[in-house]
Amino acid sequence: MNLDNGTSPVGIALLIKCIVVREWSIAVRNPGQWLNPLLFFVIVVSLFPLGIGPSPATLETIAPGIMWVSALLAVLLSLDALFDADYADGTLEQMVLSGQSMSLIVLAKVLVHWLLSGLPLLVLSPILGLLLNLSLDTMPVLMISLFLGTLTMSLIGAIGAALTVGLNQAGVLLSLLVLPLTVPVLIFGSASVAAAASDISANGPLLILAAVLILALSLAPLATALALKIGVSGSN
Amino acid sequence: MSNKLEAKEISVWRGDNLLLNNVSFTLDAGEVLQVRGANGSGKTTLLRVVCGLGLADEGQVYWSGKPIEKNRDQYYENLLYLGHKPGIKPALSAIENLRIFTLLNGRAASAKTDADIEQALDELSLISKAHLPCRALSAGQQRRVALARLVLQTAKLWVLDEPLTSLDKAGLALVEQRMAAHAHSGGSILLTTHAPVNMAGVKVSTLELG
Amino acid sequence: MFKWLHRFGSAPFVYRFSGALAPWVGGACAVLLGIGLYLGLFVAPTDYEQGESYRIIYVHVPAAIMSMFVYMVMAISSAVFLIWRMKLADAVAQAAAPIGASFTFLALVTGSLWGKPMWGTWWIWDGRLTSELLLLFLYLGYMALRAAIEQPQSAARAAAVLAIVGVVNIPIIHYSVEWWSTLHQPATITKLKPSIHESMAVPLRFMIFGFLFLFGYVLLVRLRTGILQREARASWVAQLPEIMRFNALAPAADSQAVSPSKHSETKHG
Amino acid sequence: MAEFFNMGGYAAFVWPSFGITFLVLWANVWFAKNQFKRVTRETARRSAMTRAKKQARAS
Repeated sequence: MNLDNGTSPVGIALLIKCIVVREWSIAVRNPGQWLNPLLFFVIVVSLFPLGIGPSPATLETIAPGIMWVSALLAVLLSLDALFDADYADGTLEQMVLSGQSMSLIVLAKVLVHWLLSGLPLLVLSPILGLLLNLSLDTMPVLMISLFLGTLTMSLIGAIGAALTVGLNQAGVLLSLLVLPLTVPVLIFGSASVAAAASDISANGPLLILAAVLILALSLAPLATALALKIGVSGSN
Repeated sequence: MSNKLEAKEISVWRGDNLLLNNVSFTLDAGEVLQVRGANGSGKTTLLRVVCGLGLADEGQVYWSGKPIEKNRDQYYENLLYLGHKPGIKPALSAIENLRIFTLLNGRAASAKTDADIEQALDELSLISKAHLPCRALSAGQQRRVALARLVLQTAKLWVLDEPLTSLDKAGLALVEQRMAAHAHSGGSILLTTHAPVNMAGVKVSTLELG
Repeated sequence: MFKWLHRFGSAPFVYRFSGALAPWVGGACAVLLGIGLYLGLFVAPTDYEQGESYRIIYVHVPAAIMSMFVYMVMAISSAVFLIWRMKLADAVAQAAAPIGASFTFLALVTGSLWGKPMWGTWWIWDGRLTSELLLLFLYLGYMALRAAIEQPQSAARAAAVLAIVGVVNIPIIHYSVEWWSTLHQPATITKLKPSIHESMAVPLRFMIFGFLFLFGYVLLVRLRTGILQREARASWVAQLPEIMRFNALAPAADSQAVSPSKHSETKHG
Repeated sequence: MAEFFNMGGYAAFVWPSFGITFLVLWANVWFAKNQFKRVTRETARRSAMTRAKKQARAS
C-alpha cells in the first residue's frame, strides 16, 4: 500500500487550486459550518471571567492559558466537518479513485479549513485579549503564536478526523485522539504569550511552535491520506 | 496486455457469514458483465472490492495482468466508479461538481472545458438546472448529474452500481445507449441492475451471486 | 534468515509456539517477582532521606518503564502490520494495548501514592507523571478507536496508523512537558528517581524483569486469543485439541452436521 | 513484625501501592486467561458452524 500516488497526473498547482476553489465555494454557501466555532471561541473565553472572578490581576495571569485552551477547543469543534460531509455524499470515494495524490488534496482541504477556522480566531484574539486584561504589547506575540498553533492543530486534527470518518458519534472520539497530540502546541503557545505578558522575549517558544508546525506540515497529510483510504474501504 | 479486468477467488466474510464465496470472473475489452443477485448477496461489496475500495479476505483483482495494488495509478486512470452514493456535493451546482470531477480525473479529461460539460448536461436534459445547487434537484436529476460523468470521462472500465435506479424512461434509454456505445468502442462495463439490460448488439454475460 | 522469520508469519506456528512458551515465561515472571519483592521489602536498607516510602519505586519505576516499552512494542508491530501486511503483527498490537494501559495506570497511582508523603499532595504536575497521564490518553484513544470501527480489518489498519502517529508524538510530548514542568516549578523538587544505593538497585532490576516477563506472559495468552478470533474459520483451528474437545462435548443435536467420525484417537498435528 | 508492617510510618502509602499493583497485574492475567477460555468455546462453535456451511455449500 503506497502512502501516496506519486506525482499527480494533473499539475500540483492545478489540483490544489481546484480543491481550494471547491472548499471555498462550499464553505461560502454554508456559513454556519465555520461561523459557529468562532462564536464558540468568543463565548468560551468570556465564560472564564464569570467563573473565576473579574479581578484584572488574576485574569491577566491566566489569560494566555484561557485564550489557548479556547482556541484549541474551537478548532477541534470545526474539525468534525472536514471529511464527514465528503464521506457521506460519496465525493471522498471519488477523490480516492481519482488517482490524484491524496496528501495534496488533504493539504489543500486543511489549508482552506484553517483559513476559515484558525485565521478568524487570530483576528478575534486581540479583542478577546482585552477582555482578559492582556496588555496591548502582548497582542503581536498572541497572534503569531495562534497563527502557528491553529495551523498545526488543523493539520494534526485532520489525522483524527480522517481516522474517525464515517463513524457515528465521531466528535467525542476525535477529541480523545487529537487532544493529547496537541499538548506541545498548547504548552509552547501559552508559554510564549505568558513570556510576552511579563516582558520576556517570547522567541524561544515561538520558534519551537514553528518547528512543530513544519513537522506537522510534512508528516500529517501523509498519515491523513492513509487514514482516509482506510476509512473509505471500511464502509460498504 | 490488453485492458483486461480479472478477479480470482474473491471471498469476503462479514463476521461469521460468507458474503462472497470464491467469486472469479474475467472482463475483456468490449465485454459487459452484469452481476445479478438478491439484495444483500454482496453485489455492492464485490464492486467495491474490484475498485480497490474494499478489502477482500481472500482472492486478488488484476488489471491488465497486474494486481491492482501494484499499478494503482494506471488502474484508477482507466476506472470510472458509480456507487450508491451520488458522489456530488449538494451545495455545489451541477457544473461546479462536474468541473471538479473532470479536473480530478486529470490527463485527457482535464482538457474538458465548460462547453463539454454543458453539452453533456444538455444530453441528459439538465441544462436548464445546470447552475442550481444540486440540493435543489430531485434524486433522479442528481443521478443524471452523476451519470453525466459517463459522457465526460475517457475511462476504459466502467463499474456501475445500479446505474438505472430512479431514472425515468427517457433516462433509461439514454444510459443504455451510452453503455452500448462504450462497449462498441472497446470499453468494458461491470454493472449491477435488477431490471434486465438490453443493449443493441452487445454480448452481456451475467454473474449470479448468492 | 528470512525463511526463519517467515515462519513467524504463519498463524498455526505462532499459536503453538506461544502456547509452549507461555508457561515458561509465566514461571520466570513469578520467580523474578518473588525475589524482587523479598529483596525489596525485607533486605534493601532504609533510605536516609525518604525512610521506607522509597520502596514504592519497586513498583512505580517498573510500571513506568513498561508503560513506555509496551507502546514501543505496539508501534513497531503496527508498522510491521501496515508495511508487510502481517496480520499477526496486528494481533500483537491489539493484545499489548490493555496491558500497556494497565502499566500506565499503575505508574500514575503509585506515583501519586509516592508523592503524597514527600510533597503532601496526591497529584504533582511533575514532568514525568504528566507524560504518563498523556500516555494513558494515547492508550485509551487507541483502544477506543479500535472499538469504534465495526469492520475488524479497517479497525486494525486505522488503529495501526494511530499507534504510529502516537509514537512520533511521544518524544515531542515528553520534552515539551519536561520543559513546561521546569518552567513552572523551581528545581527544588527532587526528581522522582532518587540516586539509589547499589543494594537498593538490585531488587529494582529483578522487579523490572519480573514486570517484563509478566507482560510477556499476558501478551502470549492474549495473542493466542487474538489468533483464534482471527483464524476461527481456518481448518487448522478445527483440528486443535481444545477445539475438538468442545465440539465432541457439544450436544449431538447442535453439531450433528459435524460429526468427527473417529474423534477418539485423533492425533493433532 | 509489627514494626515491619508499619513501614516507618508510611504503611498507608507503601502497602496500598503494592496492593493495587499486584491486584491490577493479577487482574490482567486472570482476564487474559478467562477470555482465552471464552474465545476457545466461541471459536469451537464458529468453526463447527463454518464447516457445516462449507459442507452445505459443497453438497
